[in-house]
Amino acid sequence: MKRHLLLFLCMISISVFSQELIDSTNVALIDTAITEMQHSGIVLNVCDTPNDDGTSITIKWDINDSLKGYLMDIHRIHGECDTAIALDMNPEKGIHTDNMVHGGTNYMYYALFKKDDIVKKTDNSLPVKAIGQWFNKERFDSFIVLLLIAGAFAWFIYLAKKGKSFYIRKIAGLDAVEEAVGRSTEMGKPIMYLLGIGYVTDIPTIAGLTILGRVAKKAAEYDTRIMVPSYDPVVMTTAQEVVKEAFTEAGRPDAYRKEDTMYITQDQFGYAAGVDGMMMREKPGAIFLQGLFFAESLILAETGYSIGAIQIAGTTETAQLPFFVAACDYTLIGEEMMAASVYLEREPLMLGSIVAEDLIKIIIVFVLIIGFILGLLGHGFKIGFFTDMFEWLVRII
Amino acid sequence: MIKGKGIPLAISFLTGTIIIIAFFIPHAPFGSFEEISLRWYSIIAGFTMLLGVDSLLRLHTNKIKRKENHWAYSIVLLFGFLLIVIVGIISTIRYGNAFLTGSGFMYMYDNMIIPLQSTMFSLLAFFIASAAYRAFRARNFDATLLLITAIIVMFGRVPISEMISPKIPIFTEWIMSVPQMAAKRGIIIGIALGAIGVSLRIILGIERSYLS
Amino acid sequence: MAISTSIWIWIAALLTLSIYSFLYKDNPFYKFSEKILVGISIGYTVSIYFHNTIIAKVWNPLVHDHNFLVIVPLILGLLMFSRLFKGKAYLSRIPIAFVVGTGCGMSIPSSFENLFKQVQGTMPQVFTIGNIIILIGVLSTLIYFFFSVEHKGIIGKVTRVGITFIMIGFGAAFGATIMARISLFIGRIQFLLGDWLGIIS
Amino acid sequence: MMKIINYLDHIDKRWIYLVLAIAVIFPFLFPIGCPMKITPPVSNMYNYINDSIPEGGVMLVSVDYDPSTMAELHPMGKALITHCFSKNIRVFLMGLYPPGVGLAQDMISNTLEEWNKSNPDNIKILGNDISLFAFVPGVSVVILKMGEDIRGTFNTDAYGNDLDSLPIMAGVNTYNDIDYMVDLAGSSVILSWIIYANGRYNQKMGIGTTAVSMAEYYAYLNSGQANGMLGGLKGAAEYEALLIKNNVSQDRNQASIGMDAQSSGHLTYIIFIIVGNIIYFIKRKKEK
Repeated sequence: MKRHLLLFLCMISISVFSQELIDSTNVALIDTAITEMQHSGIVLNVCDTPNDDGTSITIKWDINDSLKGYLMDIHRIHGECDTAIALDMNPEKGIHTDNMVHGGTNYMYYALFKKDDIVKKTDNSLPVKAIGQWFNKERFDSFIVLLLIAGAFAWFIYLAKKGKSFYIRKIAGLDAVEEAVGRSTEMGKPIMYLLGIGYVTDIPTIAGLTILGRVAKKAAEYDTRIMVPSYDPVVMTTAQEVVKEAFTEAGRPDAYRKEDTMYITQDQFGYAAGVDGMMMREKPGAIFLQGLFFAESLILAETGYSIGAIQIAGTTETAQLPFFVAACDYTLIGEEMMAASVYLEREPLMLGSIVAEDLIKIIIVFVLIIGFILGLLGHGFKIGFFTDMFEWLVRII
Repeated sequence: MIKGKGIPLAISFLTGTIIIIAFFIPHAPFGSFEEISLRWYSIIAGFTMLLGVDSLLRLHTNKIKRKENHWAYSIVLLFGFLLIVIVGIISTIRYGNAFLTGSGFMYMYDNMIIPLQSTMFSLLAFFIASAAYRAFRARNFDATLLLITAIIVMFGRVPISEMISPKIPIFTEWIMSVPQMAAKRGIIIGIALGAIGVSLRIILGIERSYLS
Repeated sequence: MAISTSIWIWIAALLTLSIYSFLYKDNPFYKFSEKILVGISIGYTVSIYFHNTIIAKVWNPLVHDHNFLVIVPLILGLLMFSRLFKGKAYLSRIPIAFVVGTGCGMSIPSSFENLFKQVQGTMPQVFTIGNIIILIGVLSTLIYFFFSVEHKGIIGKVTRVGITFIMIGFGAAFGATIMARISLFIGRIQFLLGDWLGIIS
Repeated sequence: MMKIINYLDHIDKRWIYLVLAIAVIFPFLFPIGCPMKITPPVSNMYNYINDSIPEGGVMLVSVDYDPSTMAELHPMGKALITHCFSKNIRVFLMGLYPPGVGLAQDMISNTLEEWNKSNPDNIKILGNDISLFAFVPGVSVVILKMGEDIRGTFNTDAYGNDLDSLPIMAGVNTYNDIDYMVDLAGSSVILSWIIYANGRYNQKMGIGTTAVSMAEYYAYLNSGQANGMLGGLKGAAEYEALLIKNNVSQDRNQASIGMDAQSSGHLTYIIFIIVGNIIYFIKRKKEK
C-alpha cells in the first residue's frame, strides 16, 4: 500500500517539479556549454524497476570518492526530447527512480556531475523500457503464507462440512456467561452489554456484536432484560437487529424490547458518564464489556466493580487489557475475544477456521524453534553452515 | 433480493478478494486498486463518522425543542460546534487554509481543545487512584502477579528508586525489554492471526452479524 | 512571574478548573465545559474530515481532474444515511459491506507484515539469557492462544508459563499507562500554577 | 479495629482524590530535587547534538503528538531547542498532523521568549534561527517527499511566508542537508520516520516518545536505526539535567520539577494499591 501511495505521490511531485524546472534546466545546459566538458568514468546502470506496474525505471551508479562534493543532474532522452529528471542531487545515494515514464517506450539516460565550474558527463546509458510485472516477487513469502492459510482454512472447512467435529478448549470467561446471566436472573437484575466506542467497521466491534447475539439468546432463555447503551448510531441499529434475532431464535420474540438498546452519545467521556449513571440507576447484575475500548475502560470497569456486578470484559487494545484484568472477574485477551463468537456458536464451519488458525500457530512455533536451533549452532557455536542457514531463514521471513 | 444480505455479502467478498489479489500483482489495472479502494474507504468511512455527528446534533436539538432536563447545556454544545465551524470557514477564506498558525481556527484549537482535552484525560489519574484503592484486588494468582509487576515498574521509573538501590531501575528496564516484550510479541502474533481469521470468515461470508 | 493578563490563558484556566470541579461533584460548571468541549471537538473533526477528505479526495479530483469515478464512493457514503429512514435501512448495508470488505482485505496483508516482523524479531542474533527468555515467553504465550488443544498435561504447564508472561506484561503496561496519565495531570498543574497564576516559573 | 477497616473500605472517593492532588501539587511548591541518573539513550542524543553538529548546522524536530501526550513530550522539544540555540544550530519544526503544528508554534514562542530574556547577547529570531513548516496532509508521503525536495513539499512556513524568502533555509533542500532529526510522538508514526527517513534516506535520527511507548523502540536503538531516545517525562528531565550540568540553562526546568511530582504520585498509587488490598484481605479473612 505504502509503495503505491509513494509512487503516486512521487509522480505528482515530479510532475509539478519538472514543469517548474524547465527554465533552470536550460540554465544548466548553458553552463555545460561554456565550461569545458570532462568525461566522467561513471557508468549509469539502468533497468526496469522490478515489482511495479510498469511506470518507472531505476537508475543506479557506483559511488566512489571522486564524486565527493559534486552535485548530480540526471537527464532522460526520448527521441529528440532531453528532459532533466533530477537536479542538484547528492550522488552518494547511488540510486534514483524515474517515475515519469510510459510503459513499453525506450529511454536513455545520462548524468552530469557538477562542482564549481567543472562539469563531468557520463555516456548515454543503454536503452531501457519500463515493463509492468504480473507478480510481485518481493511478496512471494507472503503469497506462500497466504496459500498456506487459505489452504488450511479451506481444508478444515471442507472437513467440517463433511461432518467432522472439532474440539475447542475451555475459555473461562465464556463459560461464565451462563453463570453471569443466571445470577442476574436470580437477583432480578438486568444485564448490561457495552460494545465500546468502535464503529461497525472495526473488527473488535464486529466480534463484540457476535458475542452479543449469544448473550442475548441466553438472556432471552432466562427471560432477563438486556440493555445495550451504544456510542455509534450504526452500531446501535445493528445491535437492535442482533438482539431481536436472538430473542426470536430463543422463541421469545414477545420479550424483545427495542428501547433497551439505546443511543447515548458519540463522545468518549459523555458516553462513559452516561453509562455510569445508568449503571448506578439500574444496578445490573452482570456487565459485559466486549469491543473496542480506550481510556473510558477504567471508568466503566471501576463503576461496575463498585456496584458488585459480575464483569466479563474483552478487547484487543493491549493498553486497556490490564485495567480489565485488574477490575473485572473475567477477561478475554486479544485473540480469545475474536474466537469467542466461534466458541459460543459452535458452528462447524467457524470451528474449522479456528483449527486452521491453530495450525498456523504450530507452524510459527516450529519456525521459531528451528530458527533458535540454527541460530544457536550458527552464531552460538560459530558453525558456518548453520550461520548461513540462519541468515537464509531470517531473510526469507 | 435487494433487501436481503446477498448483495452486501457479494460486495464484501469481491472487495476483500480483489484487494488481496492486488497485493501480489503490481501490473495495471490491479496495481492501483489498493490505492483507489483506500481512498474510497476513507471517504465512505468518514460518512459513518458524519452519521454519528448528525445523530448527536439531532439528539441535542431535540432536547432543546422539547425543553428536556438540562436543555441549556445542549445549546452550549451546538454553540461550540457552530462557532468552530464558522471560525474555520472564515479562516479558510482569509488565509486560504484554516490550519495555518495564527488563524482563528488554530487559535481555538490551541486554547480551547488542547487544555480541555488534556484536562479531561488527566481526570483519569484520579479515577485510577480510586480504582487502585477500591478495585485492583489481588483476587487470584494472575491479578497478584499483575499488581506486583505494576508496583515494581511504577517504582522503578522514578528517581527515588535509584536512591534506594541503583539496581531497581535496571531491573525495571529488564522487565520492560524482556518479559514484557515477549508477552507483547505473543499477543500481537495472536491478534494478527485472529484478525486474519475474522477477515477470512467475513470475506467468505461465514461471519455476517455486522450486516444485521 | 505574575498572574497572567492574557484573556486566552484565563479562558483555558477557567475551563480547566471547571473540569476538575467534577471531582468534587457533578455541577453546572463541569457540564458547561464538557459540552463545549464536545461541541468544539466534533466541529474540529468534521472540519478535518472536510479538509482532508472531501476537498482533497472528492472535490479536487472531480472539479480539477474531472475524475468522475469518485462519485461512486460519494453515493455509497450518502447511502449510509439510509439508516435513518425506516424501511430503507437495508440500503446502508451496501456501504458497510464495502468498508468491512475493504478493511478485511487490507488487514490480511498488513497482518502478514506484522507476523513476519514479530517472528523475525524473536530470532536471536546473539545469545543472551534475555533472548532465550523472550523466546520462551513468545512460544508459551502463543501456545496459550491454542484453541483446539485442551490445556492439560504438558500443554497445560506451558500455558501456565504463558499466562505468567502475559500478566507480567500487563503489569508493566499498567505501570506505564499510569505514568502517562499522571504526566498529563502534572502538565495541567504546571499550566495552572505557572502560566496562569505565575507562582512557579 | 474492624470499625476502622469498614470505614476505610467505604471511604468517600473524594478523600482519595484529595490525597493524590496534594501529593502531586506539593513538590511544585516545595521542590524536593531528586538526583537524576542519566541513562545512555539520553546521553547519546545529547552528545551527538553537542559534538557532531557543526555551528550553523541544521536540526529538524517533528512534533507529531496531540494534547493527550503533550505533558511528556513538550518539555523534550523545549530542551532540544534550547540546546540547539546554545550551539547556534538552526532548528526546523514541523508537524505531520494538524495538532502538532499548533503545539510546535506554542513551543517556538515559549522558547524564543525565554531564551531572548536570559541571553540578550545572542538574540534568536524566528525565520533566521528557528522556523516551522506549514502543515501538509499525507504523513508518510510527506516524509518521503522531503527526501526529494523540502521546499517543494511545504512551499511556505506555518506563518504563510515563502520558504525561499527565509534566511534559515540557506542550503536546505533535502535530508542530506539536515544533520540530525528527532521525532517527538506517542504513536507509531515514529516507525514511519525510521522506515522512510532513516531507511531510505539515511537520515541520522533520534526518538522522543512517551513512557508507554518506550519499550517498543528499544529494538530500533539496538539496531542503530536511531542513536538516542528520550522516554517520557523522565527522559526529558534527564536531558534538562544535562543542560544544567553543562551550563546551557540555569534553573531546573519543567520536566525536572515534574519528575518530583511524578515520584510522589507513583508512591501514592503504590500506597493505595497496598492499603486497598490489605483491607480486602482482612475483610475476606473475617468473612471466612
